[in-house]
Amino acid sequence: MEQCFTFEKEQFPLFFEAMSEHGTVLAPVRVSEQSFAFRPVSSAGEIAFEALRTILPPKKLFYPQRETILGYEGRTIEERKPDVKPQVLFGVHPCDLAGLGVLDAIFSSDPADSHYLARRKATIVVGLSCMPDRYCFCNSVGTDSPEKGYDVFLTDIGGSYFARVNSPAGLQLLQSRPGLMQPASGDARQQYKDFWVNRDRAFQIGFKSGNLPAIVDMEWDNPIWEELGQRCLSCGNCTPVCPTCYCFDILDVASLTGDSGERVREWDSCQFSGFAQVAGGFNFRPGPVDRLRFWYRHKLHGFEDAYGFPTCVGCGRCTVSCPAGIDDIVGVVLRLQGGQDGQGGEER
Amino acid sequence: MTDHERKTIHIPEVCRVEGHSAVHVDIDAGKVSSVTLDVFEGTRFFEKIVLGHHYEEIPHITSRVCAICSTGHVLAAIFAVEQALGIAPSSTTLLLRELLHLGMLIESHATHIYALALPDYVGAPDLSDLASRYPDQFENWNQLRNLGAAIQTIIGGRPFHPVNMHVGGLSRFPAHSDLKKLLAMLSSSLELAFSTCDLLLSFKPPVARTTQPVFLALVPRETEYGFFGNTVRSSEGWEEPVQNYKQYLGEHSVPYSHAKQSTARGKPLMVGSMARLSLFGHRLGRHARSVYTASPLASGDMNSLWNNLAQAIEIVECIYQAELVIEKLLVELPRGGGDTGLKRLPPKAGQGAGAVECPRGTLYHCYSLDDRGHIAAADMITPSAQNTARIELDIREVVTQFVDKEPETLQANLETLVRAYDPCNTCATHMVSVKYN
Amino acid sequence: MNALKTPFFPVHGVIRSIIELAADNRLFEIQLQEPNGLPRCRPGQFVQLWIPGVGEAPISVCSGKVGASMELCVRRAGRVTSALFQMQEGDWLGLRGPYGNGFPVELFEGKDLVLIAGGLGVAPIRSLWQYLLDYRQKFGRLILVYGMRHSIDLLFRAEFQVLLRRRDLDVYIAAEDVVGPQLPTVSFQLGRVTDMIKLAQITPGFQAAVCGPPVMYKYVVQELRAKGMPDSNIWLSLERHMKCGIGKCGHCYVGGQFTCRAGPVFRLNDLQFLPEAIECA
Amino acid sequence: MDRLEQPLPCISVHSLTGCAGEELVILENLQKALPLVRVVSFPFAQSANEMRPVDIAFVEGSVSQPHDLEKLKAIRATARWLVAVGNCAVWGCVQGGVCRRFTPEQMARDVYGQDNQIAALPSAPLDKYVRVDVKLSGCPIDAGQFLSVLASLLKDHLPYITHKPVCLECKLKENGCVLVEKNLPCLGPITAAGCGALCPTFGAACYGCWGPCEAPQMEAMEIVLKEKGYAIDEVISRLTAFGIPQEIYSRDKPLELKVSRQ
Ligand SMILES: Cc1cc2nc3c(=O)[nH]c(=O)nc-3n(C[C@H](O)[C@H](O)[C@H](O)COP(=O)(O)OP(=O)(O)OC[C@H]3O[C@@H](n4cnc5c(N)ncnc54)[C@H](O)[C@@H]3O)c2cc1C
Ligand code: SF4
Ligand code: SF4
Ligand code: SF4
Repeated sequence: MEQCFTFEKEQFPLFFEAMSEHGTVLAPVRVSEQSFAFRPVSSAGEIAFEALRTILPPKKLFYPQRETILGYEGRTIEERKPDVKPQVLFGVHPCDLAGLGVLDAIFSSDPADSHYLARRKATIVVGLSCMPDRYCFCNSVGTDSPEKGYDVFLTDIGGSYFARVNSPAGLQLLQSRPGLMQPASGDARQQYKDFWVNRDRAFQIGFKSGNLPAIVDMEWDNPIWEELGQRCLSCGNCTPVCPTCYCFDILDVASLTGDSGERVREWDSCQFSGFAQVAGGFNFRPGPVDRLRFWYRHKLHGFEDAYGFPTCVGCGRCTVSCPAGIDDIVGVVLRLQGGQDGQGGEER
Repeated sequence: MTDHERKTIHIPEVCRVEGHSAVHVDIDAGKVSSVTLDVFEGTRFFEKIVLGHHYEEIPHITSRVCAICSTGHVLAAIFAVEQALGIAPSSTTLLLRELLHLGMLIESHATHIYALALPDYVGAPDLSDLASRYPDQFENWNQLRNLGAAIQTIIGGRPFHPVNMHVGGLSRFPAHSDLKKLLAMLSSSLELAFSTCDLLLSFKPPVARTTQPVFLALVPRETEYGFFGNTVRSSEGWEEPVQNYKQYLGEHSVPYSHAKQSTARGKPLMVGSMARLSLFGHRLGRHARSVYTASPLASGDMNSLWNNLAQAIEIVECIYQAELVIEKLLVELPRGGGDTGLKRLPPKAGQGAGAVECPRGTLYHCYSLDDRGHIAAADMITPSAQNTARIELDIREVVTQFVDKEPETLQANLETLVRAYDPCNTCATHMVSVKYN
Repeated sequence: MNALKTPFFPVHGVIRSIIELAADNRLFEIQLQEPNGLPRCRPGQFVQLWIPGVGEAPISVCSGKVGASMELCVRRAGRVTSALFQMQEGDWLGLRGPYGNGFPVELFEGKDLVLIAGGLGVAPIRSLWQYLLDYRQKFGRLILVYGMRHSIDLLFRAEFQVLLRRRDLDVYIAAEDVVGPQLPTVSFQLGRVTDMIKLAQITPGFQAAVCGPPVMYKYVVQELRAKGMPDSNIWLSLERHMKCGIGKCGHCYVGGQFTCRAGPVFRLNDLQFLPEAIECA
Repeated sequence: MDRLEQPLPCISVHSLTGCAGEELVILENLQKALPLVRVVSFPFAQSANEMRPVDIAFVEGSVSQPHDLEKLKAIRATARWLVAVGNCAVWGCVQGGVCRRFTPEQMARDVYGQDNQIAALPSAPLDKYVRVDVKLSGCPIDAGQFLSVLASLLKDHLPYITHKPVCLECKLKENGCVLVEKNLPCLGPITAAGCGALCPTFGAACYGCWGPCEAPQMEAMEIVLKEKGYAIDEVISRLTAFGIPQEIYSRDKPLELKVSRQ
């Protein structure tokens, strides 16, 4: 059963100390006027608490953008084990926790991805509450409350943080600084509940997701795909930023002498025209319309076999990072569902 | 050899220079009857290429004139456009441009001295030969060139064709940590620069021209030695603002070459390291000055083969200046560097000329902008084009003097002579002027 | 080694023999260095073949039995396959697998079967017929249809000469264009795979196993349906771009499924629920 | 193979019309390759050059004059692998871009005068005239990519060169998008990656120096830039500056008409 505590915001540096003692702390920092990224930080002051969404989701910490899997020299093949060190991932919002849940399912299914799992295991995840902006819609896809995937989840209840602790490691983290934690009082519990009720009311856009998979299939030939596809740049910005996209390429990097080398895996995107092309030049998704529709279906309808869940967690990253403005998931869903354009939401 | 014998010296392709050129000398009865330096690099018509483009695109496009001095082209273009728009860059921007430019000079000079010219002096036909027989020199080259490349990469984004230089300023400031890395590299390279000078001083030029050329160079903006300026000075005593370049620089096409030939007030001229040193050597910083004053250059021996020595002295000076610039930047720049918040400037019709001292000499860019900020006319004059007439004259003087030498030796000497100018034929052909009307 | 071993770790294979089957098509016999390296390989499965320094390519297992060695029939298509064509007997390479579901041979037991191969699609189909013939008595009537554009592209010529003589197997070989340097020793019929299906005595109770170029499926399915065959009896082996073979890299994703895991062999009536799977579904 | 007779594979490096950038990159990285190859021709770097059969010929620059063409044909005839290096050789670069707007004769007349003797061809990439085995774009090429192409070809393998867009590298580096955040005219979506998304990393717009990516969506790029407020002639001039061929983007309204002459 979860345990609940509170600690004053003023005490945060102490909490930070506890995290650093465990390992490298990774937290959102500001990287440009509008953007944030998870980076190693050495003091609480560097953390951008206001960050809603980082450019890349936390998946990069477990499933790096580029990673060497194997090395070979002559006939000897050797696995390049990931350099796994204890770390604390701080500031993960509910949508990203859900996103990690999706990747956990994929990478732990047989045959499991040992590198991903090793990094995941060595990481303490500290979640953090947030207030939705005009691109957030996690409540529409049911990922708005933190359910699992964290060790500690902090909710901002004004002057203090309400900490839900979900694992022995999390508990140890909190207890490593004596006097930091108080058991959550009745007031604090009330404040906690108020926060989440208010947060629920704060969503500016959204849709009802019940019939979504069926609608997406029903609307396979909807003219909207053609309309959006016309504008699609096939730049692939939508996939690396998505917490649940995991496609990759594997390539050989040979040394100059040719007798040794490495096998490297790198993030790939289904939006590139070569992605599905097979020998003989046949391409199953030749145009941007095909690829965009494929992506939408995967996000909103999801897997049919192994996992059976849709893969959009409502973080809004694709919407904000699409240069052409066509990854407006909420707007598209509303149109597919037959509602008005932008109903309940804001025009972008 | 009888007096009535006709001879020709033909070098179909001068190697170890950038681009393609050929030399042809006719000797008639012991007298040189004609000399042609044929730059047969393909023409690219840059002043046409830039036409119609927005001024923001110009530095990136003109960078492609030449890889080795791309930074020079980028800066000359930026200076010209900024003048047309009537804006002045901030002092921080100027310092960063200067640093980038110094990086280019170090890289270009080092590559020319070691990889292109040195084989002449030591008789190494190819690079692997040089690398195996002169590993120390090869390593010097690597280090100096890496230094120049590192400066350009940290400030400009890559070793050449910089991406961080724009009209109005930079898009990203370097971080202190990176600048400090450069400082460390600079201070460990000074010795190498000195030893490069010593190396070149140890070679005796096999031939010499007989007349002093007209030297032309920009008057450095500051009181020190430098490579940016708005007026040009001639060894004949006159000074002119760069804006008036049409009046003092004459240009004409020759039928046998893709490069035009220039004259300064009607005379063949020489630009580049030697010109700069002969005009402004007294302004050098203490390190370079000590080498310079002890060199044959200071005592008036202006054999063009000493141009390589002049380049080596400039490397010393560039290292010294780069250190000074970085010290200033460490005070002016935010610790972490980062985005500069550069904004696009409102367009304005106008005309502007800009010039910088490139490794090979003064480079001029001149643009007219229409009221939407698009290029309506362009003109560029490169140092290599300015030098061609003087190279031909040098060849004539050398052949006349040494006409009795073995033809093979003479031919080799001529190649060395042409190479000493470090001609950049890609530049020479890519920049030729259009008429304004 | 240990539980943390990455699934991308290959086993060693050594090329034991190379046979030229047709221009740009070769049969490689590969000796597996680790006897347990590729456990229990079924007809229709594939392996990821790795050439160090070049990369991997999915290749169907082409022999009915996989013990200490297996056969792969490869067409030179690009980087990896060209590099393979430069290799010689005794060279080593890497293999991962076997991957995919393969053909449902248990389900086929006791049934009449038609195997339909187009072009290089004959590679996985061969593993199936070799298996079926090994256990001939378990299956009903067997029809083998194999089509290609030019008769000189015929693969496994020698094997077909033997197959054509068998009484317990009907073989139809079609080429759209029967010319070549020498007249083929295998009897060809002029036409396409679909024409052969028309000719063959296929009844609605047959099970069909099909593999060929992407464009072929539509016409073959039409023909089989015309014979009254229900979609549940039609099994198609699909080709998709694949990088990992283990349901992770996403390249082979079709509809909501990974071809490399749910396939490459799909039952036609399942494909109908997968958008983009094949044109006719 | 006569590998035994030739202890080291032979390579050559040639340039046609270009900025010599690739030669410079190759020169600066040659040391790493020297133990493995013999450089039989590299006029930029050495004086002893032979025109003889080679295993690999690297050619930079575009074909811009008859002389270039002769040389290219001679190189092709003697090279087992011909590698086009750099945007000029692969796409035609800026001098290719301008040939959409003016003929060489027009340009020669304007630049060198009426009675010039310039024999210019419209600048074109190598594969317009000869078979090219490997195309390695870049302006300049990336040294790492050059070495890996060399490594592959020395083993007689084709190298793995992808043409995914710059945006991928940009996102993998986790840059803030300058097109989205600053409305800069970034061409990353239609430009081939390889540079490591250099310009956006420096907070600037990609101007397309690597040439087009696989299946570049030119029309969509045009729509997006127009919506960001860029005038159509600036959009066209940006899209066509670094050698995007007509087949890929056929907006060829002559820019000259739009320029107000002074
Ligand atoms: C399940 C399956 C079984 C196959 N069985 C055989 C077989 O038995 N024999 C045979 O010769 N070929 C087979 N193929 C096709 C073979 O995988 C491709 O020809 C091969 O991957 C091409 O690789 P390459 O490096 O030589 O070509 P590349 O240089 O990579 O590219 C050539 C073309 O192949 C496409 N391609 C690249 N990688 C793949 C890939 N992983 N899968 C599919 N297409 C790709 C490219 O998009 C390009 O159009 C099979 C493919 C699949 C999916
Ligand atoms: S599809 Fe878009 S909104 Fe949904 S999880 Fe992915 S990036 Fe976020
Ligand atoms: S900055 Fe440019 S390259 Fe980077 S993601 Fe945005 S559009 Fe693409
Ligand atoms: S971002 Fe674009 S313009 Fe900049 S270096 Fe890369 S390809 Fe060239």
